[in-house]
Amino acid sequence: MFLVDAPITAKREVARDMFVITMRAPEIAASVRAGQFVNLGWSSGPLLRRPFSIYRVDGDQIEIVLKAVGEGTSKLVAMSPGDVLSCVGPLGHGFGLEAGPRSIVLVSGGLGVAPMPLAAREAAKLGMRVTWVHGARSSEDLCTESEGDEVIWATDDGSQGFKGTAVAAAPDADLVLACGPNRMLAAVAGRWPDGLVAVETYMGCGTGVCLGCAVPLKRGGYDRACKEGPVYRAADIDWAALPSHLSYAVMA
Amino acid sequence: MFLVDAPITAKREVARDMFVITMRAPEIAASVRAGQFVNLGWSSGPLLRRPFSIYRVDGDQIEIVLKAVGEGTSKLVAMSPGDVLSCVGPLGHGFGLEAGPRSIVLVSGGLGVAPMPLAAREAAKLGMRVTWVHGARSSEDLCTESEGDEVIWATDDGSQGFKGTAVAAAPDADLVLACGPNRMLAAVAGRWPDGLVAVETYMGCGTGVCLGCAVPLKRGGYDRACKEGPVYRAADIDWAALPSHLSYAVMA
Amino acid sequence: MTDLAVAVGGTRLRGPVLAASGTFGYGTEVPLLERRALGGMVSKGIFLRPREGTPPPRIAETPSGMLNAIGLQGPGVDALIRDYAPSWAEWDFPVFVNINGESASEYGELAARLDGVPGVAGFEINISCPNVEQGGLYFGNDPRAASAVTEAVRKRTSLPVWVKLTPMVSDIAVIARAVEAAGADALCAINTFVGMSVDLNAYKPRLSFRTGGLSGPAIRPLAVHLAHQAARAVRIPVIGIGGIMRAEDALEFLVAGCAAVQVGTATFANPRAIAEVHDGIAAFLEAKGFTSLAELPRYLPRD
Amino acid sequence: MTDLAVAVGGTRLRGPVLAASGTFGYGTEVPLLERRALGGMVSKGIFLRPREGTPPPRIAETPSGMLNAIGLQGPGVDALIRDYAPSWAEWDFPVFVNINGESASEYGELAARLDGVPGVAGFEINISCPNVEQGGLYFGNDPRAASAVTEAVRKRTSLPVWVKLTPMVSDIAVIARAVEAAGADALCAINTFVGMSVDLNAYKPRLSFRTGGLSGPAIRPLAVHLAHQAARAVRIPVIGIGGIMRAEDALEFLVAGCAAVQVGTATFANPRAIAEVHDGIAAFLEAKGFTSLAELPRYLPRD
Ligand SMILES: Cc1cc2nc3c(=O)[nH]c(=O)nc-3n(C[C@H](O)[C@H](O)[C@H](O)COP(=O)(O)OP(=O)(O)OC[C@H]3O[C@@H](n4cnc5c(N)ncnc54)[C@H](O)[C@@H]3O)c2cc1C
Ligand SMILES: Cc1cc2nc3c(=O)[nH]c(=O)nc-3n(C[C@H](O)[C@H](O)[C@H](O)COP(=O)(O)OP(=O)(O)OC[C@H]3O[C@@H](n4cnc5c(N)ncnc54)[C@H](O)[C@@H]3O)c2cc1C
Ligand SMILES: Cc1cc2nc3c(=O)[nH]c(=O)nc-3n(C[C@H](O)[C@H](O)[C@H](O)COP(=O)(O)O)c2cc1C
Ligand SMILES: Cc1cc2nc3c(=O)[nH]c(=O)nc-3n(C[C@H](O)[C@H](O)[C@H](O)COP(=O)(O)O)c2cc1C
Ligand code: FES
Ligand code: FES
Repeated sequence: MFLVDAPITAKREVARDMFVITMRAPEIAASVRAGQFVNLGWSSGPLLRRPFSIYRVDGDQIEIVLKAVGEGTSKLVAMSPGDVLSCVGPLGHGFGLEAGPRSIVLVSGGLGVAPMPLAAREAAKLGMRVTWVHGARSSEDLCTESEGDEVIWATDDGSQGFKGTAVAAAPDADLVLACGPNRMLAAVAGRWPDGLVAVETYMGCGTGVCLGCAVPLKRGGYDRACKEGPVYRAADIDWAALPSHLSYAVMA
Repeated sequence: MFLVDAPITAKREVARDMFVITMRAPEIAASVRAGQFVNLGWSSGPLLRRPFSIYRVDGDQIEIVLKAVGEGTSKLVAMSPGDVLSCVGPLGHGFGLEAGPRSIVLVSGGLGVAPMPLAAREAAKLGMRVTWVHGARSSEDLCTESEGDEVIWATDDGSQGFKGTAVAAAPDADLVLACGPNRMLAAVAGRWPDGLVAVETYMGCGTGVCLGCAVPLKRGGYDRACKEGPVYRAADIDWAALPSHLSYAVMA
Repeated sequence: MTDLAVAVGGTRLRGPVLAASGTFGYGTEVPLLERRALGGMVSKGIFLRPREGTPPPRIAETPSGMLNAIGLQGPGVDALIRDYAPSWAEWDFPVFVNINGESASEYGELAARLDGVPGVAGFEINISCPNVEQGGLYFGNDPRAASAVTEAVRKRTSLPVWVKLTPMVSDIAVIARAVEAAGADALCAINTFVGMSVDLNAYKPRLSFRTGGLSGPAIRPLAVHLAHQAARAVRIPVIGIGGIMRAEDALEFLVAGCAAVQVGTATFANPRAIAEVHDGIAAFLEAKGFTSLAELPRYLPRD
Repeated sequence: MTDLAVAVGGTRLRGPVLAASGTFGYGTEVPLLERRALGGMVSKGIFLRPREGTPPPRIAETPSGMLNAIGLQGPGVDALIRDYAPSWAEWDFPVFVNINGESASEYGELAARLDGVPGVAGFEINISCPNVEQGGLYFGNDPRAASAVTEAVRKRTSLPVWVKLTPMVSDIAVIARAVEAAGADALCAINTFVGMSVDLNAYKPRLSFRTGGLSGPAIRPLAVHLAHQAARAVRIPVIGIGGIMRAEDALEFLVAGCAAVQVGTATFANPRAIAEVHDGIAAFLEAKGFTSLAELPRYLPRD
């Protein structure tokens, strides 16, 4: 884990109100795995850092994708190249992809697009056939930066691609990864109990010491989204007990 | 009194670490009198506004002069043209100059320079002969933007003009105005009991409702720097009871 | 237009947002005030006799908050009746007088003097000021003393009597029930928390009174909890106070069971705070499809 | 080099900055830690038996602060002795165990089990956790209960016993004197304040436990005051806790009469916080011309 002062080098809008922020963080760029996240702070920012999945890596640069859903993200999307972010990461356990499966489906909703580009690349490197199914409310909300051998769009209003949810639009495969509103992930768990899902919780420390990011488990008890997670086997999570009102859900 | 969103239009350094910030505030520019102040706030600023004397007026623009002495002033001096300040003012009673006196001496130390340019102009308009005596630690700390018929510099180390305090360097006159460290103003009170001094206190509201800006009076009791003040007859203040550790004092 | 009117312990307020005592003076010199949005005001704490208050410094800023030790400086009740009440009588919103004393009988005496004075709509008994040597807080954290003061006032006036509680207690419900039983028409929760800030140059407290009362957003989560505890403990209305800067903050108190709110420190930072909170509450209710404040869902489990 | 060593209730610490319980886990997985700057640590609160803790959400942010309701999730004392104490025994700073129970005898039992375990330097009795149904806070605001717990622990161990006080009392001095009399070697002031934050979409508290403990800079002025009150009330050392982000904040507690400090929430925002506070204290003392922490002027009027 590293603590880096990461200067913002670029910012682009990839869908309505959805932005990608690029920053220079060499140590993190060199070591991150798909599904891991960084915890961001900045001067005059809120007291607690804000966790964001790493969206893409390019040389010594990392990217995150976000929307303004509250105080912190509003300030983040208002920042410009040159501004510096204090960046802790890479954090958590990612999807941990290994050779074996021949086909993989990435299912993402709204901001759940975040961990997928890295996952697509890792999967491709491991020789898997990659299908990415991405859903959003409507075409304007759809981030169309895509990776993989096949890409399927889904929109609630049918304004682009399949009319309906990404889960409904997705084919089966040897391995399924999913990220998005916790409510969507619960649906994923129903269809693919062995699917790997990246969940969202509130976080205090992001480093495993505060127990603030409790994820309720089917077998009882909780573990830590920032340490054992944020990626879990879909069937292992007690979805009824996991708050589903977090911002991915709010925005997706 | 007005509440204006005042865009910063210019910033210049007038002495070591001492900056003048210019902002557009038409209503305030049109109505301010020498010795009055504005109370400034800004998004992501501290909870309480920060009070600053109005340094100069030019058309629909007003100026303040300041140094970074703490959290708020550090953020202010870091701002740039285009940034917007929420500006309440003009506040307090100024020097209230009226025709009569033939000669006037303005005595300022360090940041106490702040209210003097306006005072010099008002006095000149009223036909007074204006002598401005301004003191600082050394020549680098001396703000040399000057007004008046005669200007006398004083530095503690003698690196420019008179070696010693502004009070020691000042001649007598029909009327004396002073602003600077409360300690310096106490000395003014000793030499010119009828002199008019602009004092500094902590402020809560800046508008007379909180009683936070108490100025201890010789006759007993307190009144409000933001309302009856910040200008007082030097001899009316109980100098022993007035905190002398505020930032003018810290910096002068 | 969404209906924001509320009845608080007998008094009908056109809106749920009041100006908090000590942050509004006597209401006579408040700048940039938008009257329409003001449900009512509570005047600066008054004693029978004039009080000088504490020496400066009286204020220190802290993270998201401020400490104050004004020491209830004021002109005394005669000057209040002479200089301020007459203008209150002209206004279209009720003015409550924040009354203070060093003994239960002094509180009663004050109420008697003010009862029936045109312009005085009712009383807010301050048994929670942390910045006076005698009285103040002492009455606030002892249920017997608190109800004695309340009774003393209740006996001497037919006007609405509100009691302002201190947060410096181990169980606010006990005090709340005590003053309800003693005849209070409403509770105001809460006054400031006692705090200290140290000057590292002088190696002593920043405030000359050593300690001061902490107000502002820093205390809001504590104030919401205490107002909620009080609301659960009594049947009379509770007015929530503490760190309200925006409409969302006021709505937290209202959802937590408060009938109305008071805004203080926020007005120092933003002279338009009260109007913005009032209008923001209306906008929130409208957006949620409610036609009146009464329809706002409350979270008030009785246990 | 400025000498920052302090002796706190028998234990010699190489520096006055400790890691606060619950914000440092068991010290085994703390990232980017600079050991040299750590005076010592207090482990996450433990019970005799394993505890699941409270359902999420467990955390909510507030102005300059955060609410937490973890509910003392933990593996129980056996796992602590098996999995963590061995590594503590290797470290060059003392580890205090934050002990919790639902009865005085449970606290005593815990102390007995841990007494003599290599790696356990002493105890911090937690009678101030706001996030458990039984015990916790209850012991903290009743002087009799507080001293009963302290005695129960004192009887079962010869190791240093610290008692962590709650701010939710009307007079902290009373509790402080009670636990001093019961044999505490030091006091830790303070634990979190009970607060509530309301979710305006769900019309209920943000935290599943309804309330949580408020920590962070928002509470610092309150914590400095309470630590100061405790320090004035007793002869044993007081460890100041609450909202320390920078060296200046720690120095406020030290000047106000504390022997040492604990840093908690700050480490979430800044993993280097403890080292920065430690080094900043040294730099401050140096700049003021002091050669050791002992020379720092204290403001501690005895009255
Ligand atoms: C492991 C992980 C990875 C994440 N990756 C991304 C990402 O790639 N892109 C993205 O846009 N968002 C991501 N999030 C969510 C993001 O952290 C929150 O949206 C952000 O913290 C909100 O901060 P805010 O100040 O804008 O919102 P706030 O003003 O704090 O609150 C607004 C809403 O945001 C949610 N929220 C607030 N704080 C958190 C928090 N710490 N964790 C989760 N939800 C919170 C709440 O639902 C709240 O109602 C991720 C969260 C986690 C835990
Ligand atoms: C009527 C009036 C006019 C003023 N005019 C000027 C001016 O023209 N130029 C200028 O540079 N300064 C002026 N000041 C002082 C200025 O307001 C303070 O320096 C400023 O508020 C400090 O804010 P800060 O956040 O930087 O300091 P903080 O971080 O808040 O504290 C740093 C130091 O500044 C002092 N201070 C803090 N807040 C205040 C306050 N509200 N009032 C007074 N002192 C305070 C304290 O001594 C403190 O130790 C004036 C003050 C008053 C009351
Ligand atoms: C400067 C100042 C003066 C105050 N004076 C009084 C007072 O005279 N009587 C009283 O009951 N409360 C007084 N209070 C407390 C406020 O009425 C209010 O209870 C407290 O500030 C919390 O609300 P806020 O956070 O919105 O300011 C005062 C508060 C401040 C900041
Ligand atoms: C997430 C979290 C968990 C905590 N757990 C404990 C605990 O187990 N035992 C305890 O005595 N205090 C606990 N505390 C309180 C802290 O030790 C400390 O007293 C409090 O947070 C104030 O200090 P701070 O503002 O520096 O965080 C916890 C605090 C936080 C934020
Ligand atoms: S966020 Fe602190 S343990 Fe996960
Ligand atoms: S600053 Fe509030 S009365 Fe002067």
